[in-house]
Amino acid sequence: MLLALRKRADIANPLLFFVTVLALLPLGVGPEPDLLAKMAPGMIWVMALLATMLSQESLFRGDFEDGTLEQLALLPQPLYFAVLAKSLVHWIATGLPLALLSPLLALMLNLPTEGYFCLFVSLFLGTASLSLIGAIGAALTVALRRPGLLLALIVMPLYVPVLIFGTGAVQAAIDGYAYSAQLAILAALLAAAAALAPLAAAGAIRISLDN
Amino acid sequence: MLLALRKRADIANPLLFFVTVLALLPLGVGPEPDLLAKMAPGMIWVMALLATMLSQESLFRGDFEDGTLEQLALLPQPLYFAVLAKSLVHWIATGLPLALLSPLLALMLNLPTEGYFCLFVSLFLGTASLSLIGAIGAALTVALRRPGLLLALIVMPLYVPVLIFGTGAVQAAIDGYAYSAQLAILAALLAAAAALAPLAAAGAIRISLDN
Amino acid sequence: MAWQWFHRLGSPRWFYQKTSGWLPWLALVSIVLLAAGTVWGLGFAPEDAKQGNSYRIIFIHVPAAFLALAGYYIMAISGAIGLIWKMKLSFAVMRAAAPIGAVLTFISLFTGAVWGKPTWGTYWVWDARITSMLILLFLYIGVMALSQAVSREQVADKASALLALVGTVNIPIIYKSVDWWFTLHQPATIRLTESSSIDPSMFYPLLIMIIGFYCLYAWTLLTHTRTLLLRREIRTQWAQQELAGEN
Amino acid sequence: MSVTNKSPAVLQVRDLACERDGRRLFEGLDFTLGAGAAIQVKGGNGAGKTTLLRTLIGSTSDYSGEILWRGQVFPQGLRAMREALLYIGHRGGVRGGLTPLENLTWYGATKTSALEALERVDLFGFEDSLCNSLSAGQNRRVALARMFLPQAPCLWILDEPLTALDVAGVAALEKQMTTHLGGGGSLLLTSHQPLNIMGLNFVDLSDCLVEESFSDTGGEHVFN
Amino acid sequence: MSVTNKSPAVLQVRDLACERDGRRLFEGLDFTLGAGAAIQVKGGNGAGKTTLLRTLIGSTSDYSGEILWRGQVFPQGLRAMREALLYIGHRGGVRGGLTPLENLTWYGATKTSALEALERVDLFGFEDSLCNSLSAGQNRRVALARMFLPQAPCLWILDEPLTALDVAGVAALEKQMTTHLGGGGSLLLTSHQPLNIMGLNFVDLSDCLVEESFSDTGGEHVFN
Amino acid sequence: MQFQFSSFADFLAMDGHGIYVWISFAVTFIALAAMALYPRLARRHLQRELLNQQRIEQRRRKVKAQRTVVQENA
Ligand code: HEM
Ligand SMILES: Nc1ncnc2c1ncn2[C@@H]1O[C@H](COP(=O)(O)OP(=O)(O)OP(=O)(O)O)[C@@H](O)[C@H]1O
Ligand SMILES: Nc1ncnc2c1ncn2[C@@H]1O[C@H](COP(=O)(O)OP(=O)(O)OP(=O)(O)O)[C@@H](O)[C@H]1O
Ligand SMILES: [Mg+2]
Ligand SMILES: [Mg+2]
Repeated sequence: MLLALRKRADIANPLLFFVTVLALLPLGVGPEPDLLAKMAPGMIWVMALLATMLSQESLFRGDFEDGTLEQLALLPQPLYFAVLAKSLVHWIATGLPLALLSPLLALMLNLPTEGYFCLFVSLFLGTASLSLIGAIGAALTVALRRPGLLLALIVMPLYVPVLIFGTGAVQAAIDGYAYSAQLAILAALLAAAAALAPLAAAGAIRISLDN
Repeated sequence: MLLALRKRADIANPLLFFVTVLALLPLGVGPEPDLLAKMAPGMIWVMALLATMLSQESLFRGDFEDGTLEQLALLPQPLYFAVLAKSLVHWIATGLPLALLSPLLALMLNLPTEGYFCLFVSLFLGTASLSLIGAIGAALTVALRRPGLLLALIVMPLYVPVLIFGTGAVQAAIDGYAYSAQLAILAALLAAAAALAPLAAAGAIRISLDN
Repeated sequence: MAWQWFHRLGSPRWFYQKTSGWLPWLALVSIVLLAAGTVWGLGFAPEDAKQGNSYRIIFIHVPAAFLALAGYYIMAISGAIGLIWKMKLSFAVMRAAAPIGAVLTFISLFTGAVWGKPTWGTYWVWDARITSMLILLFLYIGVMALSQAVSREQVADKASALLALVGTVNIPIIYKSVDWWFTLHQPATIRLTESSSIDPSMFYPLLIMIIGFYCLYAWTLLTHTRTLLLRREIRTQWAQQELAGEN
Repeated sequence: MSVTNKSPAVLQVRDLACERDGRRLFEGLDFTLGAGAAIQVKGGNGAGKTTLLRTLIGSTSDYSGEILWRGQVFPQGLRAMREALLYIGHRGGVRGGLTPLENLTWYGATKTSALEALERVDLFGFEDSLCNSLSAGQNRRVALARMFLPQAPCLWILDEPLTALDVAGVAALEKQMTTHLGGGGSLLLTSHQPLNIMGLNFVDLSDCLVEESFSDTGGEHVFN
Repeated sequence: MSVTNKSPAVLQVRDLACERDGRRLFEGLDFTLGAGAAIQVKGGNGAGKTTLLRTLIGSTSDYSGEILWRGQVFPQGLRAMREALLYIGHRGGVRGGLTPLENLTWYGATKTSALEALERVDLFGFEDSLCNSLSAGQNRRVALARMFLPQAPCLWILDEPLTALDVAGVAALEKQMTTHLGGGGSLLLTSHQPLNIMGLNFVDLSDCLVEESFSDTGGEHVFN
Repeated sequence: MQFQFSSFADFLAMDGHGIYVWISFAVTFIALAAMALYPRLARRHLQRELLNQQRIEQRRRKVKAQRTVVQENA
């Protein structure tokens, strides 16, 4: 399963995407530092969400097309662990580097320094949930010919709680309030996602395969 | 070629994507109307760009996988027109509805009313250029197994001028300046893209097929 | 006659053997120039009245920025030559130019950002020049990523050459539009010092550094290209001999 | 009607019927596959061969009738059957982004046994090229190399394994199948080409289309 | 060595050589395809058959040697040859999201002729189902239906057309090929199965691998 | 032309701007050096690869020869 990590490009691409889109933002919005600083946590989070979602589209697609997904489903072991492993690899390849990179992005968007640590932690926890939740959508759409935006539609609403608590934490940190409550909720979301999402995704895979 | 239009879902999906992401934004950034209004043109444009790009990934992919792209390339007619037609269809399915929907979105984001008309026209012209430029990226990445975010990386820098002039026009309109110059430039960009982009994309398709 | 020369230039082997002689000289010249320029610039050039000593970053910032831009054109032109005349050599030059250009762009961005802290009080501003430089970096990375993602070398060559070409069309547009976008939103509160107003005592070391960077660029491009050629021609006799002959 | 208990029944199918899109593909299908026995499912294009195989491996639960694995009815028997199953479908389950060697180790083979299997399907020298860049037949061979691994499972279900294979490839495959059967394994496959395997039995799906005539098509087939 | 001018040469190949990944697939390949003539390209898996066909249709420019279409060298002759070409590759060029009927009309057929062609490949009744949900062989039949359209081009290049087809399908195809040849058309195909076509000629790629021995493999083959 | 700083410590500090200047120069030269040295590493890698390749080729030839012998015997 860890073969996915073999390709360095798979790790670099989400990072680059992250940076590219964030570079476009000021182009669209204008370069005023204050405005940028106000938007920064929200923007970084929305972009993290997009990057996760976009890279997730191909999570099972390749496996489906060459028939390996079918072979996985035929294994006597439950599909749960396979999905969990895949999501983990996806997070290591996408969410983790994003979290690590977040201070740099925060710098570019003039985020107050109080928010850096909280941004990092919230991204660290949040993107893991995103990877797990996204796996459900990817599994549901794997048999479709043009999943493109359908995946987005399915997954976006599920992402909302993570987004809210994530940005909430960073906002609180910037404003000087305590943010451990939000982080705790993020952690709880992650735990729930780790337990339930692979289950749902495994079911979705079986449904997709049975066409 | 116009068979793409048969699928209503193809039209609805980018629209829904657009609306969902824009609905997420206030969640991420916070609901202050002033801040939203300031960001509005930029945000709408960046999201238009993302929606175009994401839906473009599959522009040639299906055709490539079932071998029809190869058959297209074998036709004695130049590939130019096929690409032009495909981009046109893509624009009708993505950019046009976005432009038509833009007043509604502007309303949701508290954009001053002076900007509405300009937003519509700039999106109308701009998204057409985006569809054409994106076709190059789609053609270059069609033969790759995991194009994922690579397409974004390739296409984003090429989108920059359109983005800048598009938001520039809307911003000028809001600030009460004349914005016809920007719109003229957008139109010129569109003309250039219509002439050159399909050519480049056709070349890219031939290169991609030759593996 | 001219054509013959042109075609011989396209032959990897000829190129490889021809350029071996130049390399040491280029390396020597660039090291001497860079060392001289650095010492002069850091220690002997006078302090800037407005910016103090931080301006000394200019001695690497500006040459790197020049070459980052020039490198893109070199890459795109050699890509175009490759596409039109199907020359293996120029594809190799193009592929070699991409990472070098990216590194130079990175240097100019990094030094600029560091320079920004003492002069503007912040590491990053969405200024026109800076933004267009960032996009240039993305263009370079895009070319590199594409060429790495395609598995067959010939296809990778052509695909990335095409992308480089398309990017060239875009660079002036980006440059203009970004410039224009910036000035529209707010008046330019930050002005880069005009190069014409620069004092000769600062200008000469700068000039030396610029020439040094050019030489270094040429040397690096040659060595990278030569290595790429070896990799591609690994099955031929001459390449195997060259490889075995080393060390 | 009675199973001659020369060898134990491995897979039994009783009165199986499938429909797709409201069209009956086959019905009243009865057969028993014993250890050491081989069945070739026959039928024209669209007769439902692939559908049958996918039903038997439990990928579709959209059927009527009974399927038994060693006497245990599906879906209870499914788990046990999967542990003994090697299925290779139309799509071979070969990852284009990996090399043949990596593909086989992904399926749990050790490196030495994978190399040996690749050698036996005549892919020696290609073990380190990407499968993307192999020819159609070579890709098929990578998929089929799983049959050449030691400790292969005992039930082989193969959907048109001969596609894209050249004559030498077909011969090697037939030989391996015969070996497998000799070792007490079972084999169920589809193919439009005739196969040269000792004691091959046939199930013809076109016999099981009871659309015009409502007569039963003749009891139960038992293949041991 | 001299072309017997019974019928004009349509496609000529002179001293063609291809390599992939630094491995020579074939070299010194010479043959001439005349009007009304058929050639089956032979060779084991990975011999380079697909590569040869893709070179001939101009999808790859990565070869050495000469290819001539009606006496005109590639790439000048490429355009003219494309106007007379029907190519069906490993991937059939069938869109899964369209119905067989729509697929054929996409290739420029009128509705009546498309219906007729579909009927002749025995897909009557399936013309309005999505190709996604058809079986492997039925999908192949949709691709091959282009050969049954009126005004089919005069040069057919087919890469393993028989894959996934059942016996009846193969017979229908052979009949159509014979008709095509009788009408002065030309045919170049690959297949691992023997074909029953009158006057079929063979080009064997394994003869063209001059790796060990450097001898020429025997002049030019001319097939009229 | 003369040295602009009164002491070496001064030279390092550069009126408090030293850190920026020195970091810039350090990063630049590290990057340039990496860029310049990369071909050498790549070459070393190539050499190893070539040797490996030749070994595989030899093995392949040996196996082929063995096989033909077996076939001729049979
Ligand atoms: C990340 C930040 C920066 C980037 C990307 C950047 C980029 C560039 C580029 C591309 C050039 C060359 C333009 C040309 O070829 O004409 C340049 C020149 C120059 N930059 Fe920067 N710059 C940055 C920050 C700064 C800062 C902070 C200063 C000092 C206040 C500065 C001072 C200069 C000067 C003096 C020149 C020479 C201008 C000329 O000779 O035309 N730059 N910069
Ligand atoms: N894109 C590619 N990159 C590298 N090597 C390739 C590529 N395409 C084909 N090859 C190599 O060329 C050889 C010939 O492939 P080709 O597809 O022509 O074989 P074929 O004769 O059609 O075989 P089959 O009967 O299996 O279809 C294969 O060994 C393959 O490894
Ligand atoms: N997902 C599906 N939805 C609707 N109909 C289907 C689906 N899958 C298969 N069918 C129908 O079932 C029939 C049998 O298909 P199947 O793939 O089992 O045929 P097959 O016997 O394997 O044929 P072939 O020899 O061509 O592989 C076909 O006519 C097809 O139209
Ligand atoms: Mg089938
Ligand atoms: Mg082939």
